[in-house]
Amino acid sequence: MTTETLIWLIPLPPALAFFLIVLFTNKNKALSHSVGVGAAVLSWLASMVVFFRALGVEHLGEHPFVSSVNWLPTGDTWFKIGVAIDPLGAAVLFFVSITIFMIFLYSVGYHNFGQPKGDHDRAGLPPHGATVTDEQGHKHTVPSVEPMYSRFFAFLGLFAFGMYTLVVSDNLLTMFVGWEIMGLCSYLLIGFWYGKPSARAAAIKAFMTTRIGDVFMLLGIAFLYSATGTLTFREIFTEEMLQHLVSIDPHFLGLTGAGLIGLLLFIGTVGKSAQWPLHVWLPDAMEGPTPVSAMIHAATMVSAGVYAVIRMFPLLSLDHNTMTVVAFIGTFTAIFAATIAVAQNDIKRVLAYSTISQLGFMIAALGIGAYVAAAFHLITHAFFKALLFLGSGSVIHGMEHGVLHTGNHSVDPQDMFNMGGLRKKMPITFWTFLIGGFALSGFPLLTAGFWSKDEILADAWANGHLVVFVTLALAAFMTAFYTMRQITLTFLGEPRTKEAEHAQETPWTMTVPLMVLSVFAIGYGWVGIPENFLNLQLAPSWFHEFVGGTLAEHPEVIPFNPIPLIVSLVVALGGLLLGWLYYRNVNSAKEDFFQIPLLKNKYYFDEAYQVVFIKPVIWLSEVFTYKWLDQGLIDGILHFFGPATGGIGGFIRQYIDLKVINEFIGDGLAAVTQETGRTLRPIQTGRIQQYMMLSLVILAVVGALLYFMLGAGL
Amino acid sequence: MIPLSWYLIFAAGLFSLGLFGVLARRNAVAILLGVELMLNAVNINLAAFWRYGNVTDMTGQVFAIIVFAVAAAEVAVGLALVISVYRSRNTVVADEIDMLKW
Amino acid sequence: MDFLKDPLKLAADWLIGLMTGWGMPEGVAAGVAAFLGIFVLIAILMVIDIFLVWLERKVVARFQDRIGPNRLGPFGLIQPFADIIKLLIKEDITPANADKVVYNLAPMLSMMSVLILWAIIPLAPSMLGVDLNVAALYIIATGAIGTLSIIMAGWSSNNKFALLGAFRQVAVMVSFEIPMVASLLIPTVLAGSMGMNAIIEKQDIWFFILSPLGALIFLIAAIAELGRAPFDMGEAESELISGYNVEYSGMKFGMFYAGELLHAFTFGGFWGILFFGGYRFFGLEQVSPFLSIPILLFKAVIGYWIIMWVKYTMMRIRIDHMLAFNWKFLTPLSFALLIVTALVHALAKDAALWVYGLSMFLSNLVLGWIVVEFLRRYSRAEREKVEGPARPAMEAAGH
Amino acid sequence: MTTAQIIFLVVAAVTLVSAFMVVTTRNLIHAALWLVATLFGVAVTYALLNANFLAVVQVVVYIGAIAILFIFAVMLTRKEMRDQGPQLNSAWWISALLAVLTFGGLVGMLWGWKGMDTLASEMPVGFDSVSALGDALISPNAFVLPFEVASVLLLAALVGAVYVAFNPRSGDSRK
Amino acid sequence: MNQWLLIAFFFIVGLIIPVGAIGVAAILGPKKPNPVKQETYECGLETVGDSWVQFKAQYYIFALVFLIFDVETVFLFPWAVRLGQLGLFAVIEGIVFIAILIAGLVYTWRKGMLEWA
Repeated sequence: MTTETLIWLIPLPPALAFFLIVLFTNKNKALSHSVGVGAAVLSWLASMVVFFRALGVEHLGEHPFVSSVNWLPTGDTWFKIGVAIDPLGAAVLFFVSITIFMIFLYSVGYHNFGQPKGDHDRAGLPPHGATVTDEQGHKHTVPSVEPMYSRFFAFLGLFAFGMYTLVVSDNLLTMFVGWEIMGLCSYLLIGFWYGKPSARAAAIKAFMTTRIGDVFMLLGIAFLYSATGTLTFREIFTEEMLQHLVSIDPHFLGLTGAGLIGLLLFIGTVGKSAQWPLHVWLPDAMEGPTPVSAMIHAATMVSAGVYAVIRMFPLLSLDHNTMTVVAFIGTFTAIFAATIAVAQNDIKRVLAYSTISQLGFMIAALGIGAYVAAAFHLITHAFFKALLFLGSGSVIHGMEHGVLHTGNHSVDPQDMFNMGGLRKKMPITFWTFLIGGFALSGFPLLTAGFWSKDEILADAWANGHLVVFVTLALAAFMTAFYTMRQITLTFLGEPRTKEAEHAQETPWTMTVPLMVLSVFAIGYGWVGIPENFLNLQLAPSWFHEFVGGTLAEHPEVIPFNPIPLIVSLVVALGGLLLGWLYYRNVNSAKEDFFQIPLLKNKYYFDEAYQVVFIKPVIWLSEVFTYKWLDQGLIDGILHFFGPATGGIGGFIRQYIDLKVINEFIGDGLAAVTQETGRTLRPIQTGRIQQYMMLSLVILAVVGALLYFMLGAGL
Repeated sequence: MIPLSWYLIFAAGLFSLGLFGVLARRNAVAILLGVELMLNAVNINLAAFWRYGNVTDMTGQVFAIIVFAVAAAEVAVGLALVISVYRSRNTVVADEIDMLKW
Repeated sequence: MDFLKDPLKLAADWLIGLMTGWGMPEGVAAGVAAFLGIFVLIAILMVIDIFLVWLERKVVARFQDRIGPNRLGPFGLIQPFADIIKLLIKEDITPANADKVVYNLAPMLSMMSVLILWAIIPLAPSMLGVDLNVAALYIIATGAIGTLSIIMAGWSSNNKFALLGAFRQVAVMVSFEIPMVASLLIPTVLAGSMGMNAIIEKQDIWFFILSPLGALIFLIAAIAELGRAPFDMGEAESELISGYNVEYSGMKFGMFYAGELLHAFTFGGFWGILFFGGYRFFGLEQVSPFLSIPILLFKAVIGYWIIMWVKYTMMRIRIDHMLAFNWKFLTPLSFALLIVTALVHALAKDAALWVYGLSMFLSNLVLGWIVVEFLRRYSRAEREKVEGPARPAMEAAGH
Repeated sequence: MTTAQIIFLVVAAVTLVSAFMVVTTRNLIHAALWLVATLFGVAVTYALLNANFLAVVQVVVYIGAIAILFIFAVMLTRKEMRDQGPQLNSAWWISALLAVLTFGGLVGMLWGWKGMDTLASEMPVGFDSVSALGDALISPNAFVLPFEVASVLLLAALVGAVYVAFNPRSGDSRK
Repeated sequence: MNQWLLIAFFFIVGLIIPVGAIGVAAILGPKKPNPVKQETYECGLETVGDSWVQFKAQYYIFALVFLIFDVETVFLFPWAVRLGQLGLFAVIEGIVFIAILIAGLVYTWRKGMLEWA
């Protein structure tokens, strides 16, 4: 089996799983989840094989694994689509396959496979537990299995298929196809528990905001295609094609052709990776089940956005304005999201905002040209963010045990202030969550987070982007602070509520993925250690060599500089220390200083958007088009015509039909004919001689007439 | 010699007398008499036109003979009708034979 | 211009020469000469008419085995003249409220209709009144005028019997006119022309030989046309007191009587002309008119003799039988005969003369035989209807 | 004025007078007889026109048959022999006017006609009008069809007249 | 023209003779009219009923049939005259002509119109 065919086959198993589950096995839960997990395993194995083969190839960048096929006849040429694995693709493929496999495994446990059916669980609502009588006749409620269990795995399969196509595709179009499938799956999975109105609203919100971004991306793709005539990366990133793109002047904000295309594609990513203007959907997306949040809203989908920008980096880097825009949006989102994360109480919302800020970091890195750093941070972030989310999932799962145990459903299992002291109840979750947290906040030397964030800060410093450096450092400090806040509130200290006391550790299917991911959260960092770190030549910076190869000209290694290192150390450790110190004795939301309403309500962006966009649109559709245009104008016209025609018809009937035709012509004519008949009747006297006389008279008259009319020609 | 006009005028005179007879007489049989006069006038015309035209072309005379036949048929049927009306209505006066009055 | 050959022409020229001498223009002179010629002819006729009266009464007497008028003059020759003088001086009575004009006009018309007949009779090859090419129809025309005079007489004399008699007579005359016309058609067919002269010239073989049946039909029809003998419905003394001329007396009656006699004589002459070759007698007529006239008169007298013979031997036939005889027997027969003669004539006219003559004669013979056969069967049926089937029974009885 | 013209004028005058009498006499039999006189006048006109056959046929058919038929018809249709009441109907003066108008119209039209004063051409010598007429009537390419149709016409007239006048259903035919 | 002139003379002479005779008789004969003499003669009896007695329909029938056959014969004369020259076809025409009219006669015969009584 050549690598190319193998690459073609990677996305296939999840798609097959989706169809199998939907069409055949959705009745049997065990069969469905085994099909799903099996598909994930297959894709994972294929990816690993491809990955290690890619590692084995020298200078993969010059001659990546490529296979393309004629798909659409466009006149005399064919539009070609295909698959390609270059160093960047291989790296991303590696982390995507692992995370997808872990999430499939995790979902089995999360949806309480093997638990009894819920007493009054309805499809579309989260399971409310089932009352079970054990051998001693005690009645106690146990978490019930998810009613729509196989449906969840089907959607996951579809989502995996979307992600894989995006990663392996060698052109923008199939990438966009994968992009759209993931958008659909995010809608389906966020709105998984469609019974809850908030879930439904969140799904629609997610779908609409990403949709806005996708439109601009499509514009970009169209413009690119019209300009170059092809969408395959290899053909676009040739030297003369790029020059050609730069030479085009779209007369738009002084951007060059390449710049405009890059900007349009970047706006797509802003939507997808929830950057600043279009970030509102990600926190609401937490409505979905935790594996969804983990997979979609931490590891794969949002990183897909960044992957797209990295892929298009050679195009973006041509235009300075676009780079500045990207950098600005990245840095601003980082600091902005970090400030909000500090004020959140829901354990998943904190992580959501931290994801947004970390993505901001990557986009900022790309903005300042740190291509390899961004890629490296993308991969490491995927690992530890997935770990954190799954950890929070198991914490919530434990808390649900407590809620079911106490039966008091008013306690929100996700609110951190209801937890506390869970390290004793859930040790594995506690340790893995701790590793994740330290990776996120960039605990020096040990965690992967440190290396990737340090890379970015080093690049920022090296290339003189001081403003970016300072804001990113501040953002890093706040990240460390709210991470520590989260850890202390949930795990350290004493349990603040009875439910917290009864929380139990989650089953193995949930804790094993946590452990695997924590290994990567630490191990993967060492891959990227720069050669000249402290000029100790600790490691040959494989990552830099490997991923850098994708670009045409290899990015040069930045010289070692102690200042960014020191700053990152200070920031990381300071944030952690302060967080722990402050939140040790904070036991309720009111005592928390940082519960500033502004931050708590996410700078009122949702309300702003509601007012600025949604209300006018609703108003536009509801009031304007419906009320005025549709009902007022069109119906008005019809209503006008209806009675008008009725009126006209009535008029015609009344005056023309009745009066004229019936009376005047109908009866009138009849009367006239009768009258003439009566007057003419006496002529028929029966006397034959009178007839003769009459005919003679007429003959004479006509004769005379003819004679005179025809002239005396006779 | 006699010009053609004399014959035609003579025939016209006979014709109008016949016409007067037809229109004015009360007795149905008398009406038929009038008709006979008119037919004779026509015959005179035919003979005159034969004589004053190409004599070898006998069409005029043939027409005259046919008119004889027609006149004979007409009188036969006419008088038969009058007789049958007389026998059923006991009147021959034209004005009283107005059964076809409306 | 030998006198024997053409005396008439001679006389005429002489007369015209005389008159032109008197200053009369040529045309008028010719006119007057012709008029005088006609007057002389008619005068001779009247004389013959008077003689006929005598002849009639003599012959009738002989038939009835008596002598007839012999007192006045030798063999009673003066008797007719005495009658005429009697008629002249007799008062003629006009019946009350009779229609004067029509009453007086009737006798004149009846006499005239007979006299004008002689216009077309060819006395000699060159001597004849008028060589009219529609002579045959002329005969019928004069017949029509005769009929009209009878009606006028009947209607104007304001007498029931006169009227009835007249209309019966007219009905009979009218009915028998059809067979006569048909029989007249036969010589026309044979001769190929209606003119009397032409018919006589064509009679190399007497038409009587070619179509004896036609001659017979003509004779019967003529007798009926005259209203004599078996068909004399008009003046049937016993029933209708001599029919239409009942109210007439004096010379008007004389006119009727003389007219009738002359009419009979004329038709005898026509019979001779049409079927017996007229003035032809094996070429004698070419000699001189003086010979052809006696031949013609002789044939006329023979014809008249036969008519008289029939009159005084046959009894009168009832009117419905008479009419039935005509319409149901004579008319169909005459038309059948006409068709047969036409066919045979058309077929055989180019053949040799004797073949032509023989075929015509035979066709007539055959038709006659068929008719007789048809009559015999019809009469037997009638007798059986009356007497019942007696006769065969008698034969059966071996008698 | 040649003799022919004089004769014509006399004959025309006689015919017109008798025609007038036909139309105006009260006694129908007289009218019939006057008709005979008119017909005789017309016959003479034919003679003047050298139409021998027509003249004789006129006498034979009209005087011989139609006049008699008229007289019989008159006899048949009169309860009493005498006529009563005026012979002309009330509107006789209109018909008189119309007749005069027609006569005036006809003459007027004739007056305008250019062929008015053609003179009679000399009769061709040896021309037998009867045989020519025979040819015209009989020979296939001339008027043979009217000849046959005339017989049908006469048949129709005969059957019609007999049926109408003496059909047992319409009154007693023997009356 | 002169043919008809002679015939006219015949007519004139034909009229003169009877007129002359009747005129002479009228002149010579006595004229003593008296009512008795002028009564219509009914074998000496008084006249009974009106003289114009109602008429029998038969007369009209015979006149009618006579008229039709008279006109037929008029048609037949030209046929008879030209029969010799035109040959068989003319004969057949004539025969058809006569046959049609004989049909008329047969019709009247079957209808029983020819009986006198």
